[in-house]
Amino acid sequence: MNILAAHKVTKRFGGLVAVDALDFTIPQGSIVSLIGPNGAGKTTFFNCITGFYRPEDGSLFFNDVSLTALRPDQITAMGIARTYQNIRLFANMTVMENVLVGQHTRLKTGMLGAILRSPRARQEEAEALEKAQEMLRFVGLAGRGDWMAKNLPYGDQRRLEIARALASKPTRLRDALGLTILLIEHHMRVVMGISDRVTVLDYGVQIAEGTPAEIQGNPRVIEAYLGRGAASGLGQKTAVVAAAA
Amino acid sequence: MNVRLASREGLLTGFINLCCILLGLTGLAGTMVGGWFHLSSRQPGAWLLLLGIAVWGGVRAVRRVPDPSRNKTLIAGLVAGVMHGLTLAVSLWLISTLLDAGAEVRKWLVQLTPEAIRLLTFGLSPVAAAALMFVVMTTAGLVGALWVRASERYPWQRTLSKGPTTVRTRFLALPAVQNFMQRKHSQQILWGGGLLILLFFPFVLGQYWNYTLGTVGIYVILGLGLNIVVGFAGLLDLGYVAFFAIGAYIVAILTAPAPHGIMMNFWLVVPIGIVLAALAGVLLGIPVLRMRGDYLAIVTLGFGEIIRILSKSDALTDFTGGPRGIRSVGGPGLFGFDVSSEFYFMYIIILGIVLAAYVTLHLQQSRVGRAWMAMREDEDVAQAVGIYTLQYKLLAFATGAALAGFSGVIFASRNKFTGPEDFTLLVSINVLCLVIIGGMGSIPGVVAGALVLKGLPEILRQLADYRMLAFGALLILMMIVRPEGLWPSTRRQMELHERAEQSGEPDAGSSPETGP
Amino acid sequence: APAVKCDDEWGCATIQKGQTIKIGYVGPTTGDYSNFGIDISRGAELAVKEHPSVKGFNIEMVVEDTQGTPEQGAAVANKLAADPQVVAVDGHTFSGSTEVAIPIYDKAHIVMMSPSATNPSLTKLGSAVFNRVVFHDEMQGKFAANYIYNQLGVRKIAVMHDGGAYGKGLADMTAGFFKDLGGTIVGTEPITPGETDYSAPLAAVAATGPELVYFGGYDADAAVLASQMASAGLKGVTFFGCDGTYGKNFIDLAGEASEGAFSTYVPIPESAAFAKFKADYEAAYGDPQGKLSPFSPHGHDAMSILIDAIEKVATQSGSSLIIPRKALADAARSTKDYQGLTGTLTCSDTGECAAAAVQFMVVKDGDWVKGPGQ
Amino acid sequence: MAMLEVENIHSYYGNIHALKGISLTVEEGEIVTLIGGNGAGKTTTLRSITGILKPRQGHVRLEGEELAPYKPHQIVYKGVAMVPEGRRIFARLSVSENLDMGAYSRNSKSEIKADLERVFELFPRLKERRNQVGGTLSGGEQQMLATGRALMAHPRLLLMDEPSMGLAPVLVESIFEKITEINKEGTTILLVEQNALMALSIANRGYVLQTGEIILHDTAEALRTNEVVRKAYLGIT
Amino acid sequence: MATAVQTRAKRTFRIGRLIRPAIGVVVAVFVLWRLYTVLASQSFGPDTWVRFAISGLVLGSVYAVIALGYTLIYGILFMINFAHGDVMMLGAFAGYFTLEAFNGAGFLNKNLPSAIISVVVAFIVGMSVSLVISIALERIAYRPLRTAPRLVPLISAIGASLFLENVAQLTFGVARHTYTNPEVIKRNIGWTLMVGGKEVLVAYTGVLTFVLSLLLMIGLYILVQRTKMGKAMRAVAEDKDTAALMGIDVDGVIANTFAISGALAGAAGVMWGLHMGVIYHYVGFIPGIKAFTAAVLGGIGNVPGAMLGGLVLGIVEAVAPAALGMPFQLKDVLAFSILVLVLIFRPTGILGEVLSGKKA
Ligand SMILES: Nc1ncnc2c1ncn2[C@@H]1O[C@H](COP(=O)(O)OP(=O)(O)OP(=O)(O)O)[C@@H](O)[C@H]1O
Ligand SMILES: Nc1ncnc2c1ncn2[C@@H]1O[C@H](COP(=O)(O)OP(=O)(O)OP(=O)(O)O)[C@@H](O)[C@H]1O
Ligand SMILES: [Mg+2]
Ligand SMILES: [Mg+2]
Repeated sequence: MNILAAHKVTKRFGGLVAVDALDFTIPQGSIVSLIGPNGAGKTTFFNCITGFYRPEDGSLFFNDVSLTALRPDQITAMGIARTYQNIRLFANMTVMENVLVGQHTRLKTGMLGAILRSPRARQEEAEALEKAQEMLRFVGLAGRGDWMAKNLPYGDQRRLEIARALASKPTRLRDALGLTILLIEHHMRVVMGISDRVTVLDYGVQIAEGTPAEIQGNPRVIEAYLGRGAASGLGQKTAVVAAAA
Repeated sequence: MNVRLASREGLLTGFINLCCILLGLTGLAGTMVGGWFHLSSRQPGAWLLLLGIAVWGGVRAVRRVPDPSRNKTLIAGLVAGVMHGLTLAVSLWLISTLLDAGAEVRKWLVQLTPEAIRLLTFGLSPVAAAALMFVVMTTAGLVGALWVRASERYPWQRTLSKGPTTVRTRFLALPAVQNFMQRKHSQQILWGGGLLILLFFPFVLGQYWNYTLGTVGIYVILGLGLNIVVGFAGLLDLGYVAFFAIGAYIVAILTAPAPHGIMMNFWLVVPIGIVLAALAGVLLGIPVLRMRGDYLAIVTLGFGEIIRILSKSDALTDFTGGPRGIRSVGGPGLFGFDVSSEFYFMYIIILGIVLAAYVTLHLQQSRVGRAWMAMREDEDVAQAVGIYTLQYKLLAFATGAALAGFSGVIFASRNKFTGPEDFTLLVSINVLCLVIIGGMGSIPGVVAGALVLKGLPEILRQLADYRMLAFGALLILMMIVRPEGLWPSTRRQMELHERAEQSGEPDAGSSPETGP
Repeated sequence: APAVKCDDEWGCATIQKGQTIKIGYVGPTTGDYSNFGIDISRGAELAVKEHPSVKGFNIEMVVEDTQGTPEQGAAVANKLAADPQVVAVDGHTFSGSTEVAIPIYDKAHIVMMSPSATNPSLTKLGSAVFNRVVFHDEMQGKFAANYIYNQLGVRKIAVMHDGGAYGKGLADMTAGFFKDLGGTIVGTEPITPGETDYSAPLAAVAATGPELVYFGGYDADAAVLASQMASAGLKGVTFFGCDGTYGKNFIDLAGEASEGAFSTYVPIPESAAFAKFKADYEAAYGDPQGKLSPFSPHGHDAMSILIDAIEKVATQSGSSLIIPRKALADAARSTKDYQGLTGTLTCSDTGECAAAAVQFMVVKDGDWVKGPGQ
Repeated sequence: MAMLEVENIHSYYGNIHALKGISLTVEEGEIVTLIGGNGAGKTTTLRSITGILKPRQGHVRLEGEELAPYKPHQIVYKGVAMVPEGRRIFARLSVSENLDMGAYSRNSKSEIKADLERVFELFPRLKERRNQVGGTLSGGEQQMLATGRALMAHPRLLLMDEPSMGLAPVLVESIFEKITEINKEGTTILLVEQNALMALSIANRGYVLQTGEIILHDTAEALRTNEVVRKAYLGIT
Repeated sequence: MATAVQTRAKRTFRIGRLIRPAIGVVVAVFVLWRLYTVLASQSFGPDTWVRFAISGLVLGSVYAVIALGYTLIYGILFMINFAHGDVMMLGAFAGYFTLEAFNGAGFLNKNLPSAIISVVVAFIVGMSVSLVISIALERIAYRPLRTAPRLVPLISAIGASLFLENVAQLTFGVARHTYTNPEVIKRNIGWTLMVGGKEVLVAYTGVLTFVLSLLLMIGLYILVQRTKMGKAMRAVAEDKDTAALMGIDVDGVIANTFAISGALAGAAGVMWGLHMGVIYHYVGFIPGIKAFTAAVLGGIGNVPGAMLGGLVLGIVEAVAPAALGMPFQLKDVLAFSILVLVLIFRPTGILGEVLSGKKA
């Protein structure tokens, strides 16, 4: 069963067709990578999924629910979280607060509960804190909870972003193996190492699709994207992760 | 090079001095100093000010010299003094010649009264007076230069100019305070003690202080409300006064004998005022909260003005009393007693503050507060983590408006009057200022800010006509010295201090005062 | 000090030796309306200079700024009420600020004499302490309507006002009386005070074809209106102001355009005292009297009446001065045939002390002269 | 005289002591690389050289001249340019305006034009998108723009903070080739890279940073074979 | 669960979609109805409408020039320079003193060239004084706050505004001052139009104001879009650190921006004095706020936008009350309502702001 299905999604900028009638699916529980040369339309497609762009054409379904008319926050509420290519943290909030905000859709305390600090609100808060701690441990930021996010070095900011994205999941981390991930990365060792399937885009069109091994050997992909010395892992910090329940 | 810099300093301070004369600050200094020391003449005070600025010019000039030898120091001081003296002497000569020629200088520059001029010229002829001024000011510049040299031997000067610490950190660093904070029930004791003091407060204050502090208290509630909107949610609202006005007009219309004669009970009106103000917040919010940043600022400013103009307009005169406002606004009663004096109002206000602080504090440290903060930091991403920003903005707006409505109700009822003049743009600006002066996002900061903002002008009353001038200057100064506010939230303080130092202040870095 | 005997119903103020008798002056000395506040305070200050002490005790004028707002009016009133040395207040200057202050002074038993709060209803609040030396708007409106209708023979007027309590109140009343007389109000156009371009509202007024434009408000706005009338299509239409627009300032600001403009004026009889006042004023402050506002003589008279009343009731007891408060209020209110700068003043039992005569002035050759037919 | 000489600098962010006495030299015509893990202080070192962050202690000298008294923009006029971390392109300016800004410190129109041609030759994509607004470029395109912009200053010393970040593998290869090319044409380069292996393959020498200190310094060749480095930074076991 | 989310989402989405058209329809109906009643009643002849329009255009052009300065500073520091109107006021005073001096020396009305020279010098002096004050303001009150959160300089600007107003009050007095124009451009002379059989005056000062403001706008546009200086300004606006890395003297650029905006304010001040005739210490406050409104209306940070916003605002203030049959007292209510309406339908102003959001 596919958790995400895109059908003929098209997004244009003026004369430029950034995503061109793209068909794309992500099976439940899998890790799918989206790669392609710079400017191929990966981020644009991603923005269409998360509601930042409205595609001109085509349809997007998440668990068979159409996403096309929803706001980004509603899409998140359905269980899609993301990170950004240019890191976007809440710079003036602490590391811990960033992760707590990540849990926003999962928590329920409203105005009244917050003001009165009802027992339920208090318990929820305690659980949220605990979960946040766990997330931070997971990405290796334990003990940094009270740092300002903007003071982290670049690499750690990336980790925090991932922790924030993971936090929106209702389950605890150890149950999170069922996570479905859409990854955009230029770091081939990562991509090839963890992906179940890889899709290659070029000029907004899919040029290849398959298992990592198939992709690595595909001459079109080597030509357009990987280059000759492809095998060597290339250090990149530009993960874009979609985690879905 | 040095000469150029020094003469620039001289000119600059000379110009400042000239401005003081034109502003009549010399006269003011004369009166004040004369008052303190029971002098009959205003001359000493006036000259003290002039000399002080001239000396400062000398000091500044020397500070510009990289590594001052004695000669360099003297030259810098002399140059600054000469330029300073020239500036003043020429102006003085010009003014007194014009006066002698019968020109009506005062038609344009009102502070140049014959008396004020006499303070400077001692009644001498223009040339003689100018010469005297020149000599004295040059000497003062030199004195300034020498003073720098002399004081360099003493390190105390440097400790004085150490970086800013806040009242809060200083207070918290006191050993006694540290000790206390480590005790078990320190929080509860603190709260209890504070409350107890607040309860006895109105007894010891007289009518005037009950009234004045009551006003401060009303501004505290206003500030707490705006703090949610601006400090937490990051929505710049320059028309906050509108909700204050709505609260005030509601209590006035519903309790006053005229124009409608409804005369409802005060206690019934309080919730009505709060709810209607909140409702107004939502109604205004729905169309405008989609706008970002400063668009919101100007739109809200407009809204505030609209409410004020409408309330005094001919169109609504029958409803709001027009420019004359509404009088005999009802006050609270309790079991048949009238409790509407300043004294009882103080209790209502204290209660209001405690409630408002409680609400804000709890909101701040909750899911709601975090959502606000996230929205303030980056609206797109906030939306992407699942925050429905419009809803949260409305929530902030409505909460803020409710608090403003509440203080409006108290305000009008306590004054027994309300009218459009009470709801000018200045009120919105004042409340914003107090939130930021206190330290944005900080609850005790609001209290500190309100005390300063409403208290300062009262204190400055002895400066008479100069009080708003001084107030303006103090606002700037306060922001420069303490941009994080008087009592900042821990977060703010962190943010700011890092930023200031991180920027490395290229400016200061290159000047010899703060070399590496 | 020996126990002081005081049998006044409201108690007494006791001024110890070395202390001063404080009289408040309350008005806007900063902010938009500071010209009024400052000007009137100067009049009051001159009165204190003329009469600096009572029975050897110096009088101190305590100037408090309200910026013209009721809120600060209340704050200041409370401040003065809390000071036991304050026995009287020359003020407040604006009706709104006065309105909130009256109950406070009533409670504190401090007698008031306002130089310029003209809202008619102020004396109808039943206050025992409030009095004023300025005639109120109702009287003015009635006289003005009458003059316009009967003397100038005008039948169609347009009414403008600045939307303030004073300006609007006055304009409304004048319009009412004018209608009662049988005239027509062809248009009403309130404006926003403090601006310097009224060409659009004037054009709207011009379209209604009035013979005369009546304006309720202050001189600064009036001058702008008067000078922009001609180019807005109101050439040859008379501008008729009120006591708020009278003064040299109006002529200075409007220049040639002021020619033929009317205003109301409480005639200050040319007297030796007034001549001296004018000279003193100019010497002390540089401006000619009447430049900033027409009310400085009122400030002076209010202060003088208060000082006189204190003089009447104060008694010396040992080294201190006793001022019985109720007696003082009564003394102020029973002022009779007082020779002030603004005329011969007699207080009614509600506290209206103004000399009732009103005169209409017109600008001729750059100066105010008495209007025709008076 | 060394092109760049950094002597025992200490830099702070507020109270955080980020650099604890870094010293390094870059000789004219060299490529020198800084490697190290997250938060080691690589970026901070570059910021301290350009004057964006003033070290509290120590010296930075360019051809023997102390840089402390100069403001960042004055240092640019001395021939130092930087490709900043995270690209920092001007999002509202068009691609060609961004490149113009890179040449802000220069006057000769013809030389600027020549350099522009060269940048367009290096990154044909930029030429295609000349009039597109910087903020709407894709991540990789932005990185190209940031590099191109620094080249427009025609610097003598070029500081590069992770220039390969976000580039597709094909382009990464070519960008390292291009760095060597630029260096051959006479530009001295100080290179910070996560991708340490690549960096070491084109560099003359390298410094290894850890928590604000230099723990190793050697020729690139030697570092590539160094056990510690291989384990910690090259991901080779 | 998913469908529940979806339906809820859909519903709010629909309602959100409905708000704007609903507001649009209500406003349109109201406006048309009022317009119809006013026009049907024929209370105003064509000459009156022309008068309104002229008045609005002139007022609007002054707003526009002030708004240009606002937009510049906002564009680069994202700061509302509350004191900008007061800078204009001081420029107006400087021009006033210059003209008084010429008048006192008997030079003002000697002949036509003398009049022209006087006015030109008044502009130069007014602009220079405002320029210097604006730079000083930046140096003293804003530069130390460069790294502080955005609202801090706003408060400092409010302080500066109070300070400057009170400086003016204390040195020049509380009384108002009337500009002495040269005879040839007295405020009530100009061309006469015949509209509907009635004379309508187009004052020379009004024409001067309008033309000058257009010229200033065009000059500024060229400066910002075409010159190296302009590009540097835009770069600094985006990212100060990176701009410095390009060799741009950030402080210098900001000081220049303040200088330009100050000079514009000075020009506006002198224009104000010459056309409106009266100045005093608060004369800048309201126009300052209106100009900021105008800048937002046109699209903040956008030079032609500021001009357009100013003109629209001026015309709305002068025409709308009459057109809708309301008293002029409510002109500000209408002005701000227009602002809200425009922003509801075009959230970044009429011409749109030049600032665009970060990319996701
Ligand atoms: N708002 C826009 N206006 C015009 N062109 C745009 C816009 N957004 C993206 N583009 C163009 O669309 C193309 C696709 O961009 P996208 O960001 O999706 O690329 P990408 O695959 O993520 O590349 P990279 O790996 O470099 O991040 C790019 O050429 C980009 O310049
Ligand atoms: N703006 C800042 N405020 C406070 N601390 C900071 C700031 N920027 C960096 N730091 C701290 O300085 C140290 C060095 O950071 P730096 O960015 O130089 O690391 P880096 O070696 O470039 O790491 P990365 O490879 O992740 O980019 C880190 O501990 C980091 O937390
Ligand atoms: Mg991308
Ligand atoms: Mg780094």
